[in-house]
Amino acid sequence: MGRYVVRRLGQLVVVVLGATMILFACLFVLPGDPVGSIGGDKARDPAVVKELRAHYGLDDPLVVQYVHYVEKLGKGDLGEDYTQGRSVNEILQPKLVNTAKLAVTAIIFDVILGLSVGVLAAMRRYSVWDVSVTFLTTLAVGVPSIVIGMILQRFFVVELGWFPLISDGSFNSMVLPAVTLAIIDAALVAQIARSTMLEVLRADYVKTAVAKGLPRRTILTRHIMRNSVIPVITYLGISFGGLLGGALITETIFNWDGIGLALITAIQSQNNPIIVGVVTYSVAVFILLNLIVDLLYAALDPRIRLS
Amino acid sequence: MTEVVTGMDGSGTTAAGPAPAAPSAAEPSVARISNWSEIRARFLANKLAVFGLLIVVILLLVAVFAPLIAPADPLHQDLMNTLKEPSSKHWLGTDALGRDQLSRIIYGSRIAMIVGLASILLACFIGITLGAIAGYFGRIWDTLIMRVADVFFAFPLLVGAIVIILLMGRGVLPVVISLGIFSWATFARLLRSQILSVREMDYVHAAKALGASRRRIVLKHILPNSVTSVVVYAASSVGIAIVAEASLSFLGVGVSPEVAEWGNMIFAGKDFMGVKDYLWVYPSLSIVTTALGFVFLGNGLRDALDPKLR
Amino acid sequence: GGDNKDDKSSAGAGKGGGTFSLGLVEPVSIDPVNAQESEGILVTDNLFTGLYEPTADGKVIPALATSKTVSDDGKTWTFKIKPGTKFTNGEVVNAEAFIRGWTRLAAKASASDVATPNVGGIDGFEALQKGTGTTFSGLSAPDENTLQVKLATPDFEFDVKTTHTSMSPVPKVAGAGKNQAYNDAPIGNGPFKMSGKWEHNKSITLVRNDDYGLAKAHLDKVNISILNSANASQLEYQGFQSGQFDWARMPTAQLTAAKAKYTAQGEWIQAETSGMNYLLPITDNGPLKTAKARQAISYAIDRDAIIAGVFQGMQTKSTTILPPSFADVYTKDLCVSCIKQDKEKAKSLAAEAGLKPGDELHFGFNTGGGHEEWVQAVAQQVKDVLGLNVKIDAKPFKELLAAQQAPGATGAYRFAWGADYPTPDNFLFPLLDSKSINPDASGKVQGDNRARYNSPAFDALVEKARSTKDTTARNEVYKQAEKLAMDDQALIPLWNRTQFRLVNTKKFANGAMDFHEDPNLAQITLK
Amino acid sequence: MTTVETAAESIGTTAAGGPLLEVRDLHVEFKTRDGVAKAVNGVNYSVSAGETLAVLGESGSGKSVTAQAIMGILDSPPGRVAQGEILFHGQNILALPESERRKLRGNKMAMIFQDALSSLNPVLSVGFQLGEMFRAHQGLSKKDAKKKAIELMDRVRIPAAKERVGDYAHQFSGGMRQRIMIAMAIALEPDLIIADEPTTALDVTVQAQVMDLLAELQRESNMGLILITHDLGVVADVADKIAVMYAGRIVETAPVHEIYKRPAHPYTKGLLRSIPRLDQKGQELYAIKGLPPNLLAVPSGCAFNPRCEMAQDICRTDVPPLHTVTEADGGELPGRGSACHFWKETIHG
Amino acid sequence: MADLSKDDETTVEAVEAAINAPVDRGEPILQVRNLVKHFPLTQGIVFKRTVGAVKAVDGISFDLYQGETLGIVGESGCGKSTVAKLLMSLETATAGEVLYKGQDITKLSGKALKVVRRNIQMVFQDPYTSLNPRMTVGDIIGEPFDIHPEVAPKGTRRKKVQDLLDVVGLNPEYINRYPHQFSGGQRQRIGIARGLALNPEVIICDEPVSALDVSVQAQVINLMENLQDEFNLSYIFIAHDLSIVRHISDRVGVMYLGKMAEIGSDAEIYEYPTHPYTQALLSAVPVPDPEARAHRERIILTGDVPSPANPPSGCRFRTRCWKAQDKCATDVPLLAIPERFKGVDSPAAHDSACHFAEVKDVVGVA
Ligand SMILES: Nc1ncnc2c1ncn2[C@@H]1O[C@H](COP(=O)(O)OP(=O)(O)OP(=O)(O)O)[C@@H](O)[C@H]1O
Ligand SMILES: Nc1ncnc2c1ncn2[C@@H]1O[C@H](COP(=O)(O)OP(=O)(O)OP(=O)(O)O)[C@@H](O)[C@H]1O
Ligand SMILES: [Mg+2]
Ligand SMILES: [Mg+2]
Repeated sequence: MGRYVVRRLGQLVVVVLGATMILFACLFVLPGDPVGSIGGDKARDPAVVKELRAHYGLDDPLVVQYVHYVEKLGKGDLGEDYTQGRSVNEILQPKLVNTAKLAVTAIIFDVILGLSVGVLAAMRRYSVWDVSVTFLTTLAVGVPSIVIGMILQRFFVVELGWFPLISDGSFNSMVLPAVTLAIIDAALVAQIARSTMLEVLRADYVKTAVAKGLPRRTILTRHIMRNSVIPVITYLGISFGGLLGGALITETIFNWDGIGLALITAIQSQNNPIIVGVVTYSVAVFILLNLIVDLLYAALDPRIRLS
Repeated sequence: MTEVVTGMDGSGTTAAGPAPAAPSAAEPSVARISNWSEIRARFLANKLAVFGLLIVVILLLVAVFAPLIAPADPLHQDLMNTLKEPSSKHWLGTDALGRDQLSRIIYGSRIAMIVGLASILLACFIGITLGAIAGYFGRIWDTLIMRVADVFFAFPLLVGAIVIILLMGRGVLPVVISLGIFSWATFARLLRSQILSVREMDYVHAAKALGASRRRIVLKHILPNSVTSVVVYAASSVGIAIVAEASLSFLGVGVSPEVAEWGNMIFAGKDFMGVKDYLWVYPSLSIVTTALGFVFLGNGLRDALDPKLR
Repeated sequence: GGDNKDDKSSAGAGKGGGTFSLGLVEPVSIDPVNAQESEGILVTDNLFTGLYEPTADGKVIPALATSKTVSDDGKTWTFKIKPGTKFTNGEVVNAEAFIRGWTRLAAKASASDVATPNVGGIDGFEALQKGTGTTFSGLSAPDENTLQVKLATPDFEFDVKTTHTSMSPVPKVAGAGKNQAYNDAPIGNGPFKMSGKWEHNKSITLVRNDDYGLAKAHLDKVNISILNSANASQLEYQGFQSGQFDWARMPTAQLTAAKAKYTAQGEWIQAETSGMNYLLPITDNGPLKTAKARQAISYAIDRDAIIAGVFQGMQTKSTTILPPSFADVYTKDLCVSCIKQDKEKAKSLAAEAGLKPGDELHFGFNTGGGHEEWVQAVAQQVKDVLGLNVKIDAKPFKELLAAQQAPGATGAYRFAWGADYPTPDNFLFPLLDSKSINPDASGKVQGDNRARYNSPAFDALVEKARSTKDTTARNEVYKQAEKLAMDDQALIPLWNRTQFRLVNTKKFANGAMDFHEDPNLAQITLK
Repeated sequence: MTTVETAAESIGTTAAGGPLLEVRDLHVEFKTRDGVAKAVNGVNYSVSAGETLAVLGESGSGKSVTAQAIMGILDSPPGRVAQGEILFHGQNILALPESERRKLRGNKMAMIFQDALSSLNPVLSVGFQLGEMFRAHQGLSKKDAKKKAIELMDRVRIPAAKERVGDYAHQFSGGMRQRIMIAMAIALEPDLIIADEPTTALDVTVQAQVMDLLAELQRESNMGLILITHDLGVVADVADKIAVMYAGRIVETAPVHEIYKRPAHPYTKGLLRSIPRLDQKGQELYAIKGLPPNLLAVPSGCAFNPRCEMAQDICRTDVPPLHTVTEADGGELPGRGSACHFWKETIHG
Repeated sequence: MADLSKDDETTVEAVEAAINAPVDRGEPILQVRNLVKHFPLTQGIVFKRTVGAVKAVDGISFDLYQGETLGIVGESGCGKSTVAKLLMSLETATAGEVLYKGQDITKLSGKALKVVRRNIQMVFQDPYTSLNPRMTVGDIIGEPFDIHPEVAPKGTRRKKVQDLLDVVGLNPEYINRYPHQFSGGQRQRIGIARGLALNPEVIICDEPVSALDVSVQAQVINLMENLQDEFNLSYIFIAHDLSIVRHISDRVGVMYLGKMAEIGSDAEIYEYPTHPYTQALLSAVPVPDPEARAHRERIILTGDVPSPANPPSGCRFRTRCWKAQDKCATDVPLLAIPERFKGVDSPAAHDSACHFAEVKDVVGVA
């Protein structure tokens, strides 16, 4: 298994390189001069501009820039940002932690909400409950999270005053953004949980468990849930990319100081090192997360051997 | 959606279903059961599917005949009549420039349909082609394509889309292309895992044993039996694409703001939340309805396309 | 800023104490060396006090300066500084502290964006900028509290420039311009001081400076939450509604409702500030090359309808280049084409200018600023009246800027300009003087005159104004210059910059907007 | 465990002497999209302690559904028992509340399924699944349950049981898995075991091992065994009596020796004739013409009539009851019955 | 894949000529020589490493004569299907030859292989997975003609398909139905019709009736026998049901773990089995006769079939064999007439891969 992990990490390198390469190619053919964004909006002395370009290596050919980037990346250095001249790592790491907090809370919501709703729907198949779950989950996927977030904010912050508007890092201030972020995935988790549950419910081993005279609860928790949760975990692993996309919007709405917000700001100010940094981080996290999912998967399902 | 997941981990269930009860072979049916009529019959028997189809057809008609249906020019500004609540004159009210909301929603269906369908078609095209190559040829192709898919998969959709749009400029085409380019990976993975299981089916061996060409095997035997889950996923993705497009508008990189488009309308209307809610509620409802329609349609199609399901 | 003349009265006007909360977009810098936009200035103005200060209505009043003299050639300025005031770390604020601050501002290593306009005219600036010198030869301190400034070119308004926050004195610990520790937690001499350091993208906290050398502030504490620009006004407004902020902007869409709701409580603040909204025509190229074409566009716009329909009457039409807050020079209705939409006149002017229906007109604006609506309205009117094919081009701000600067740009752009200090020069020179075009080798405009307006007559008038010592006479010349540019329709004025704020009057008194549209924190008192 | 003696516990102590299990006129229906499928249409059979009843019949004839109805593990919905009684130790268990029936399952009656791999939970160790029986029904601790599981695995001859108790189903061979299923069934020494095609998925040599083991265990503890299969060879090897099903009905019952010699129903007869024999190399095989019936549209009258060579008009109209079969001289043949209008012609012809 | 250079063209013609030559009844039409198939056991996702091999087929030789049926029996996983796939060139052989009328088809590819495939067809075990669920019966049976258009001109195809349906006893009007609308037995007939379409000489049947009910199984077996007579077909009939194999086969080969244990005529194998594995297998077959159960001697093997990835040394059966001795662990027994029966004119004198071969009647007839 150790080898497996090592190989997966090797894969990580490949994918991170691929992703950053694509991004590099895109960013640097973008119109506009990134140096224009260094500092403020004011015009500046050509000499200064020239120096800045040299400092950031912007006059090198794209390939050279990329190679430099990779070299630094190897040392865990993501470079310096354009607007404040600070280390990208230093800027992004606290944001990454913030986003991670949000994402983890969202995923917990996903699992609790999605799983319980999905399981209940499957258990009461064809009931009003089941049909409305199907309907509502489809609905949740169809409503843009902007709208969901703003409604939540308006209602719970402004009208009811239950939650603070501005995050102070407390759990309370995390509830709304996390819910907004979670809603779509929770709906999808519910759908997945429902259909795998239906499949598992029909499985022969469930019949066996019933024939053994086990109590309903035992059958549900031991034999059904454990087998149903595997696809849900897989889904959560792969949905991370979407989660980050969602974070762009959620963090904007709720002013959550995470990498999503950093990305939006960076995109608007052409702060390329930050953009590349965010993507690098998120791709790496995505792959690490999926590695964890795989390990979890193997832990939950003994049929899967990691070799 | 479930198919996606089971497909992802390669444990997709495609094995032929249980043996159906013996068919009534007693009376030889002379009626020519054509492919399509049968699919149609199965489809029409499914209420939800028909409901979905109805929504989609209505939307398509609305999109095509927008100029005939819309009560007003969606771009016509009437600065003397801005922000009017819904009334008999303007069923869904007017926006900040006095434009008729209903007409904008009607015209907005055009963009929604174009973006939703075209971007998913693009994603399907890339995804199916690459997924088929990876699944059928395997080996280095598989490794290569799947790693590339990983890259795109790990790349957050919106981020990728934003970069492409910055690159190409705003407009419908860039939106379509960027959504297409950053969502093919799922299709490819899905199809690949399906193909991996279909590839080992005996009927594929049988075709090989007859000396069928690879082309024939892929096109006649493997693809038709592995695309259904792709179809379902594609259908549910249409809604996702429309929502994503709306999000792009929110982030200020969608289509040009004067264009009658639902995301733009929500974006413009969101500031009026609590004051003029009709401005964002109706376009949001339009998106939801469309997404629902496509999901129902997709699920219905899957059931109808599968001759085994009865 | 503080006001040393009202020392006693303001100290007794309200109760001290209280925490004032507000939301703000992340500033570029809170160190005066690079503070530039209203967010940064809000912080630095409260952390530092310089020689002079602007008032909300565009006047210049002394702060630490007790007197000023200028030589007749307009090249030597002498300022007397109030003795005995201190930085919050105990260092004395004297002439040296100013020289230190200005030298730091001009130094190459600081790479300040605001050096050239403010200290660029002082002798020795070049050497500092190039990095060849380390001292500012034009600055000297004949005694502890006297600052003497030698300028390379005459400038009778140099005192006005000292109102800019970047012209603040700094203590020795400030060190070089790039000094992360100081940049994030500047030590100053203002009515407030930092509590902790700048939590980027999160918060800045200010507490009262009890050792302030001028009239002390009343508030105990100011909590500044940093908001993201894309959603800031929405958040500020919601924060105000839910009682979490005491000061807020609001989305344009909510203005009418907010006004109705908050006027009664006296929480509504509305003011025309020293800023203007224009359409920026590219005058050296493309369809708007001629004055007639630009006038045609101006005539085609129905400003009244847009203000009534889109802004719900919350803006005021503008008919000048200079803002009404510059009362001494303001001449209403200077822009004839702005007064009323005139379709016929627009058409005939367009015909004379060779603008034909179907011609393409590029119209750029930046996203994220809430301009979508009126931009569409303007575009539609131009389209309707002149039949032009108006191409709306929405871009993020940086890209829009790049597009305006790009060689070969054509058409019109959304444009707004706010004064850094209260003088006509601050509009006329950067926006319209040909020296402010400053193209680089490729033709990319590097100055702020992105309209590329180039009129020797105008340039001469600006030159003349600058070398006129008498204020009234000078203002007359500026008026002439403005009229000239207006007749050329070098810019197309749209509406004045009217700003709206909400302030919590249940808890606080004396809240108002200052020259930079920020809350006047030093004057706010607890109720 | 509890002080109150429940109905389920009282079962098994009463009514000794009579048959262990008696199924009376059982009807089971499934609601499907195309209508109601009558999977079981009035099945009657009984098993006594120590006896092996083989239920024969082709695919879809309702063998498994009957068994599931007895166990109370029908898929419901869509399935339901529409009519009939199932007497276990003389008590109609269909009338018992679900909680009582649960206590019977695994404890007094157990079931072995065809496909052991899919019948074992893939993510739980086999030892755990075996031990679960003791934990649920006898309240044993985890540790004791594991001990019991090892004993059981030893009993069904799984080598190195101690080491393998923590292994998962996929780590065992097909024969071992089926033996684990058997172990699970005999764990609590039930009175009745229902084995639903326990060896169909196995190879002949392994099948022989497993069947031998099952028969031996049954003998040891004098259990009643219902063996569901369509392999006439297996039946001949182990059964005491036979019930043949066709389209949801019992068409023939007989002691095992009788049926091979003198089938009393044309279907049974056809079936026997169509089996190729290892020890003979005949000419063309006999084949029953036609196809098995569609349960959604069972032919009227005798369900077998469209395929029957002897069919007459009455067969197309009247459903034949299960006649008691007699010798040519009229002497009753014990345990024999045939649901054919022309059983006499069949048995004697 | 095949690069059809000029050399290949000539090969194609040579092959075509060779396979068009008629073969007399009783002459070998298919000769299998030392056929080996090892499936590599790999590890890794990106960089695959081979860590071993599943020795699915490990050196098998036999002949199939024109017009006969060769049965192959053996337990699950012993390599029967792999042999079938090798004969069809659906898998590439690791080693060995499959000579069809003298042409080694394991070396052929592209057009030449296509020509051969017209003459060797296959019927699969599972009637549910061997028919494409999305094609109509007409399309399925007609597909061979699409692939080999030279066999049937366009206009005649529909007719041909209907004829084929008739031949296998299905109503020709079913042509537009889908596989799922048929029962298992009917589906198997469709599979047979597809196999017959190209008028092949050899049909390889991989457990064609295992998935069918007894009552339907007989129908299909009868059909196959009739077709054999009618079209002069040669069958390789793979099954694990020894009774069926006996019924249909002229000769029978018994496989164990990738090797042929014993091969001979049906009488030789069933009545005079000399390999212990054959004996155990035969004795384990349940006989549908309760009378027999009392006096039948059954050999119950202990243990399970070893993994083909790691087969026992020497004789592969020795781990379960009651006769096993030291020699069995070291020497691989060859498939030949055992020493002690050499030259003896007895049915026992047939090929058997056992060091200690002896006759044992387990069926109880002879
Ligand atoms: N869950 C179900 N839903 C609908 N129909 C069912 C269900 N379970 C069984 N049936 C139907 O009931 C009939 C009898 O099925 P059953 O499983 O008892 O057959 P069987 O005799 O056991 O056949 P086999 O030998 O194939 O196991 C079949 O036609 C089947 O289609
Ligand atoms: N593609 C493959 N890759 C790896 N191993 C394989 C492959 N195909 C077959 N095998 C292995 O080869 C061995 C022989 O398989 P084969 O399918 O030929 O057996 P069989 O005799 O047909 O069994 P059955 O009676 O179950 O059909 C088995 O152990 C199997 O696991
Ligand atoms: Mg069954
Ligand atoms: Mg096989």
